[in-house]
Amino acid sequence: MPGNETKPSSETPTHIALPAPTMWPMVTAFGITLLVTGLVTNLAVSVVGLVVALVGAVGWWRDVLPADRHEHVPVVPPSERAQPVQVAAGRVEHLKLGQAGHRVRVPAEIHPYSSGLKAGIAGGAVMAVLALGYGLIRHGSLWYPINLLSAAAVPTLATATTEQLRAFSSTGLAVGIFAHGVVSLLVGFVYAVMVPMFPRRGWLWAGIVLPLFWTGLFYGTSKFINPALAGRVDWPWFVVCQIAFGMVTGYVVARSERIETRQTWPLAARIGIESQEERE
Amino acid sequence: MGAARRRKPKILRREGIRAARATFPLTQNHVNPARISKLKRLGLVVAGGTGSWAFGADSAQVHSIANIFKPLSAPAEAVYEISLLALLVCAGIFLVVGSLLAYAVVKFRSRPGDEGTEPPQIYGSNQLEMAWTAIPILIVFVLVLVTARTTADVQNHPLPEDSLKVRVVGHQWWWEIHYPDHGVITANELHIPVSSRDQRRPTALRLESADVIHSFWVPQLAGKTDLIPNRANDMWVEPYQTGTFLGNCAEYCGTQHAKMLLRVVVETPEEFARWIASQKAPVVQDSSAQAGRDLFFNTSCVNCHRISGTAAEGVFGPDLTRLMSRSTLAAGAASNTPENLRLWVQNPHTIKPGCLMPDMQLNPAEVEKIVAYLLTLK
Amino acid sequence: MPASSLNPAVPIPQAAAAERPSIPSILHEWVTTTDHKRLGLMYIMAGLLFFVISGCMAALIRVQLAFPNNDFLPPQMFNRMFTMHGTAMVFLVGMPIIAGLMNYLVPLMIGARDMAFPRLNAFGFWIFLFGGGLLYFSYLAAPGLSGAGSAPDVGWFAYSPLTGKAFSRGHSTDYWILSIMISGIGSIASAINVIVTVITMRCRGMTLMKMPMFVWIVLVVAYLIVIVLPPLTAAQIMLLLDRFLGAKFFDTQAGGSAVLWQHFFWIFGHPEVYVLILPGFAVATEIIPVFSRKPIFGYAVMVGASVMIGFISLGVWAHHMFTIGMSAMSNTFFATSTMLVGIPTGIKLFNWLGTMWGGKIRFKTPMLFCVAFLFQFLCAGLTGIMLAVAPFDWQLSDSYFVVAHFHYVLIGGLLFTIFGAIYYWFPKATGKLLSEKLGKWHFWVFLIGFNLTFGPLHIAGILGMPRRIYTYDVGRGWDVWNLLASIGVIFQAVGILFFVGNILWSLWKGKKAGDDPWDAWTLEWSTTSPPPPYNFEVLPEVRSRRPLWDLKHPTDPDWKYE
Amino acid sequence: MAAASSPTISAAAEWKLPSKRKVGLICLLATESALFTIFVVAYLFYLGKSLNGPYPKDILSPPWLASVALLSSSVTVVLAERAFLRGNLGRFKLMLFVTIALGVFFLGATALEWKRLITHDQFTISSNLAGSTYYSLVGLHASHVVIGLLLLSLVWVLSLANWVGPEQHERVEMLSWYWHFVDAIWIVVFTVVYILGR
Repeated sequence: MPGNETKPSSETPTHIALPAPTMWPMVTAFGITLLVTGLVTNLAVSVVGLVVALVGAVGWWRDVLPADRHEHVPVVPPSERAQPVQVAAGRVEHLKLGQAGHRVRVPAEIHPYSSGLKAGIAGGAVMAVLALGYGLIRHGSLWYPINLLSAAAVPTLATATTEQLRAFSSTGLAVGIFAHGVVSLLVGFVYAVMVPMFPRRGWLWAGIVLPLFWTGLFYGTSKFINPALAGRVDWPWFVVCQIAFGMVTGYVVARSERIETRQTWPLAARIGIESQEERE
Repeated sequence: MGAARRRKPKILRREGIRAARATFPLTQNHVNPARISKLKRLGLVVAGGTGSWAFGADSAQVHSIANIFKPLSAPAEAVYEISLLALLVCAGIFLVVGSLLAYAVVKFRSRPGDEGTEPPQIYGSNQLEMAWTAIPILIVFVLVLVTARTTADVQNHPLPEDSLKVRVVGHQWWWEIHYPDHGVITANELHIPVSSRDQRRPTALRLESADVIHSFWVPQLAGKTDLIPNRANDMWVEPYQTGTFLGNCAEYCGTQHAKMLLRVVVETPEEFARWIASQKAPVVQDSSAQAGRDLFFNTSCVNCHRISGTAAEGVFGPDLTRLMSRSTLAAGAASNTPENLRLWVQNPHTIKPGCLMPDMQLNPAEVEKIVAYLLTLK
Repeated sequence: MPASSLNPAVPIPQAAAAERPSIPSILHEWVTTTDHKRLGLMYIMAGLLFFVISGCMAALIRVQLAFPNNDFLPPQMFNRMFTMHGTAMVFLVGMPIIAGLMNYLVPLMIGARDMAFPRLNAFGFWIFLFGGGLLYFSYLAAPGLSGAGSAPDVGWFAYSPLTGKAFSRGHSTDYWILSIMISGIGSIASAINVIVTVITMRCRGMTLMKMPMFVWIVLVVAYLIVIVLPPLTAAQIMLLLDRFLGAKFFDTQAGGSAVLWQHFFWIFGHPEVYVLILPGFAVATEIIPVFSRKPIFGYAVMVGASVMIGFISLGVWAHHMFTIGMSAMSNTFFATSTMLVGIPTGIKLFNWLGTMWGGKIRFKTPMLFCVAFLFQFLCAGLTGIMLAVAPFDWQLSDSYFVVAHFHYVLIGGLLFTIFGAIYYWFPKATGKLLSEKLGKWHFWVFLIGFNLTFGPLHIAGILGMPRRIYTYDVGRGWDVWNLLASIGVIFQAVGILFFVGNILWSLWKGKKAGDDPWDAWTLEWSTTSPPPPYNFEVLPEVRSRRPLWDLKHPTDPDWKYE
Repeated sequence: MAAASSPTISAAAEWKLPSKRKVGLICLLATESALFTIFVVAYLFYLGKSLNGPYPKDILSPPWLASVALLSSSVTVVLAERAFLRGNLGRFKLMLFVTIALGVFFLGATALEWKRLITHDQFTISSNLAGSTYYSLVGLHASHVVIGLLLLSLVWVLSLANWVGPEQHERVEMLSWYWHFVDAIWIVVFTVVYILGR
């Protein structure tokens, strides 16, 4: 098939070379089928199949050796060709948002994603400090809140007594840090991408509404997600921790400087070929 | 034997069995004992079988609807809890996405007058795409934590030293059941003691297979575990209610996969002890069936079946030592009545077409003799 | 080379009307053709033929299960039915229809004149067809010529040791192995062909990131086929050696492992599910933008998600094996990887929603099928998440819940989009529009039937009904759900009748389609319907993902913004 | 037509896409690798799991000579290809012949090894798991050697008849790629069967 080798020309040719029809692939396929059918019927079938497959293969080779065989198909007369594509009469509505025409990705201004990761780390740290403080004050143990968190994933902690929860557990520490870290980073990231999308009062959403929302979700499902925690949770403290997380994360995100998304610009402007003025 | 004997005899051709079963109403999870006795008075063959042991009303309960959301055993409860979580999460996502879809379909359909105009061409939004990547990751992360806990909790659960140990061997198409600590061998009906929240009596099951892969599934007691040849699997159950629990082989294992039914009889510890004792008691030779006994030992029955304390030591078919203590025949394919037994001995394929027990070509007189002998195996 | 084939420029109706060619010469042309469009159509027609056959088998299965203790089908025949139904639906219906769509559309969409290896393409089709024939031949030949057995009855997954000589005498299992193996050769040939075509034959200007989404997803599908079919072939060769030469691979008596087959099978089998559903995504990703009148939302992310699915799906296979007693660690690993697949899939779902959002959606039949696809695939995806939770799967696996789940994937996801695709591209392939009225009847009746059949089966599974049982007893709470499911089949059958009727009627009396009936944007709509053998007189050149948009809106082209 | 009115890319811009045969062959080799992977995995999985003898450690010895022959045929095929590119057809035919001869030598050595194993050691495909995995893996590789040899011989015969011209260069190159692949697989098979497997 010379399609990609020929230089495109604007002139319509009279004939176009296409691969010639051939029966040999079918014959080969039939031979192979007979060959295997012989295994379940009679070896004579296999012998016939082998012969047919070989004949087909030789025929096939003769189709492509030394060069692929082509046929030249005449091009249909212009009256039967495709109509030129018509320019659409209708109008294309424009999105108001974003100044660079209607081809936008919304929203036009965002916080950099990195700010979300930073915010997640900050929020996670503050929350961890609060939770650890709770553990120290109420249970005299730093490990207690960590173990409680890890009880979501560690069966021995899930069934442990309160005494055991106060003791140090290396699995608990590892799982706790991992779980807390992943969740904090992800939530921070979500904050960075979503805060610009909220209407006004981002701090209210980020600091109060969202933490209360997921606290509610957790309240409803804590029995299944983490029964050990559900049985021992001190809800006021819990809510305080979540709101602290939300506040800090939201603050860090909001403090970062908004950047305009590159996608609101046309390609040409993005790669610097055209200047802004040349756009409509 | 009591209950089975008391049932009114009925001619049981295949159609007969079907008709009788069809009239049996849907059993609720907790069958009202009054209703059962009413049914018994009507003389119907109860397919779900109340068991031939006259226990208290409680033990006779058949949990015939094996709803996985009504767990009655420890591992099934653990599974149930995570199932509820998964269900809640999925329902939440369903509601959110489903209503977005419904809203889009209603709100953004083209209206008269829209012809020729195109809506704003929007390529996407990195922010939205990031958000709907990150939030699912969060959800998945939570689910993974809980999955890790529950999986390890069920699979690596420490069992008390003295818990009952049972070896279950899958066969095409029946279950061989060993109680190695008691020296008891039976088939198709697993008897285990009931647990309570403060007194654990879990049963450890070791699952093996003699031929192809099967799967042990009694939904209300635990999730399924496969019985795989050349490999031993372990699972455990810890039921909190007495009664008969129904289950099936859950891995396709050949022609009669459908009739490889399993029943687990959960009894009070006393009842269970009584049952074990009765299974262990020496076999009493009932002289009344001598002719059938001779016939049994002179035909090829003994090649496949085992009767403890006799020359019959076959292992291809179910152990028949206490055949009449079981409530069903042929792995739950029919209830264990003399009529069904007769039908079975005459030609097993009328009840379970394609099963591996051959049609022995016995004449009616011989069938009578064999059945008479089998009826003595209490 | 016969002389008559030197001039195959006949498929254009007008030319055909002028000098009516004889039937043998038409036949000869189709049999010897190397044209990707004809091969694509033959693939689809063969696939639809097998679809009707194995659909009838499904109907018989549902008749048997409609009532408890039914004896409409004896157990062995039932087992053969579901084996043949499953095998045929995957290998002889799903795969060829997908291959047909890829063959027909890829060169047109990338502005090429044919596939890269046209003869190999023909070979792939024929060996698939003969392989499919061989599978059905087992019904006739296995007992007649070689003694025992008939059609395969070991399930489409063919778990060892049930497939060993000891438990599957006769040749029925050999028929399964051989026919699937050789049609697998055809699939690999056609997949390689697609990859090479996409990589090496795109028209000027069509960089990888300017390809239509369909082509991207199909590229991922082809890559998956190339990587995952060989494990099945390898396992089948081993099984064949076991059965013919007494090798011990899966002989548990000789220390062989029954689990190894499962690993090998599902290393193929699970990605195979993505091989089947991704083309559904591909079709939806073409149809939804056109009928919402907006470009696809988040093209780059869609590409990324497709590629991610292609990679992650290679690492999830053992979620079919949560019940075999793997360690808790492995179970958790495979549960995690399986849930991870849900993320790119979710992204796709949201992006389709984003495409519809703010659009002006025209509810033509193709779009209806795609909207139903979105809804049903949402259900299927969510039950998939449930099944991925390993402990939940201990209850659900091998129950009717799983049956319902994957029928929501394969019918609700794949078949609905295939119908959408047929309604969408039929005008291109034949020059005639399908009737909208009959199409809507088809859609609604089939929609009701499908959901009526497979919705209730979720509940049957939750009530403990295992798969692949030929009968069940009363009193287990399964009767009503099974009866509902069987009633649904009637609706589905009527829906299919509407579909077949629509095709025949429209071929005969359908409205003329014109080049571009849907006001669409990809290259296939710039040529005639049906396209000439060479597709394009002059090979096109593109500057954006929507070349026809650029032409239709010269003042506001895409290429300025991509 | 789409092309006619669409804004054209500057004529100077090259539109060059990879060669069809190369991409196709890479795909083919990918699929073959997947096939071999499964057989290798089966081999490793069943290492030491045979319930009865004969065991590989007692009867298998690494076929060093045959391996050297096969690997050096990779060199000769490169030499042949280079000669072909330079238009030195005589050297091309010679090197191709040497390649084929080395391949045949390898096959012969394998055949002799199998004969010894079967007749002398009673080690067959049905003896045990080791036998099943050994014969299937080595046999699969050998079948690829056979296919490679058939193709090489075809080219050789055609070149003897002077039917192979410079326009076939890419086909010859693809054949040599395939032959390299067969050799590379042998390194894996050799390691698995004769080094890890003992």
